[in-house]
Amino acid sequence: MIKIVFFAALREQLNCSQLSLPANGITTVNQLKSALIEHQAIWQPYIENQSLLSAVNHQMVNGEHMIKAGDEVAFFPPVTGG
Amino acid sequence: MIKIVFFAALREQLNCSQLSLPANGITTVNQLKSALIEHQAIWQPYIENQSLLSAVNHQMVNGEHMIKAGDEVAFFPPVTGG
Amino acid sequence: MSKELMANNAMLNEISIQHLDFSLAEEVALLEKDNEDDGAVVTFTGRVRNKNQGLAVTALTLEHYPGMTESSLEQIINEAKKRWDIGRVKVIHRVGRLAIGEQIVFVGITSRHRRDAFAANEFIMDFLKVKAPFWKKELTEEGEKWLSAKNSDSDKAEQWS
Amino acid sequence: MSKELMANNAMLNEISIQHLDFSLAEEVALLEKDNEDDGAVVTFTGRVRNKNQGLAVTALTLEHYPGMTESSLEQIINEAKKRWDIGRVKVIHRVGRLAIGEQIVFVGITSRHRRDAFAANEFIMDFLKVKAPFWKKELTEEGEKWLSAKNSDSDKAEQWS
Repeated sequence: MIKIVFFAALREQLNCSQLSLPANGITTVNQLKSALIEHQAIWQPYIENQSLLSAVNHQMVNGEHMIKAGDEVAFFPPVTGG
Repeated sequence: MIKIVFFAALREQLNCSQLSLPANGITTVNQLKSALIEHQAIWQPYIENQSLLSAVNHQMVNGEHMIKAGDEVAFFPPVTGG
Repeated sequence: MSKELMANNAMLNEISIQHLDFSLAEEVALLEKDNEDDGAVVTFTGRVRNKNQGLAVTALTLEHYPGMTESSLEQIINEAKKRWDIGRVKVIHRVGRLAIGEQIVFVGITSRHRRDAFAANEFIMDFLKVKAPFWKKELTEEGEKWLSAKNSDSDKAEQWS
Repeated sequence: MSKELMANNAMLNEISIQHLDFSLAEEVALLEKDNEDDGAVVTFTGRVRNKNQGLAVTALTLEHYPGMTESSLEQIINEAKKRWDIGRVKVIHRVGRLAIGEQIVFVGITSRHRRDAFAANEFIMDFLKVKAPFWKKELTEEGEKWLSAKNSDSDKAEQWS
């Protein structure tokens, strides 16, 4: 399984903070995004938002980054701390 | 008269913190330096020290700066505060 | 305690993500304690402003990504230590609900020469702004609004590369 | 009180040359008091180090040129205000005898955007170092010695021009 977490505005838009999906056939962050849209069609505009950031195991990564079972993948808007 | 003040290492070298000289014929800082050496010949090496700084009425100036009776002229080594 | 353990402890103490407020005086006192080598201390403190993009703000909620927040700040601090000769570092970021004027963030750095502490402090703030997973939601006169990221912040971080 | 008088008072309060120690917390509290516009505060504190040019230092005496000190700091602060969008400023410099670890100098600046406070603070310190008439005499293991000025300090100030 892959653990997926959402934060901030995205968490509210999806009305979901965390879920798990089977790792079967998912090898990149972009493939995981497609799997999320398959899982919930109404998430599409939010998941495809160009400004969305992603992190795998607490490291920011891009869409081609490889993922595997057991990883924690996070999606969130640009950060605004400080 | 011109009021002259010395600070820090220079004050110790000259063993003098303040004196006054008549303004007669002194129109620049460099002329004042010559007058000081005339006043005390043993001051020459200290007054002619190239790194010496000068200020007229609290403003840093160079040797060509004009001075007049009533001015306060200061001589001191490079500053080391902060 | 082994040297390695002490270094680990020091590292853990460099970052604090907390709900509670902090005391500038106490943080600086800790940075200076038994530290006679470093003559310079530079601090940055950020507070909740009463306005943003023209709207009156009455409060702020700060959300973060526990775990990633700490590791991203640790990476930023380590990069600063590589680039400049700095002594001690402390980064505090508050989360949860904050009122106008409350302290949000603190960066404190000691160094032998002031230039290093100034540069490292600004570097850490610039990268915290674009890399550390915090998000602000403002309570304004028009209701709750997630703050949008500013391009100027990305530009500042890019200037260091 | 007239606006002009208030502005004059504010200016006078920006600079303090004093024998007594100061409290970082109190100074920052004053900079932030009734100041909800400025979200950023940057402070620099300089302390007496235990070493200089390899010699152990046990104490320091700071001499200054009363009157010129204040006017040179005022000019430096005014130049910083022209160059950056800053809010409040405080510069404290101590004189007289100081022990190891004691605070010598404080510069505190508030601003809306952090970049201005960082730059103005470093600018003021760089020019204070080369323009303000202070002189340090160190008590070292080899006796009393006037500190010599460092070329690196002139270089730093020149970088701003």
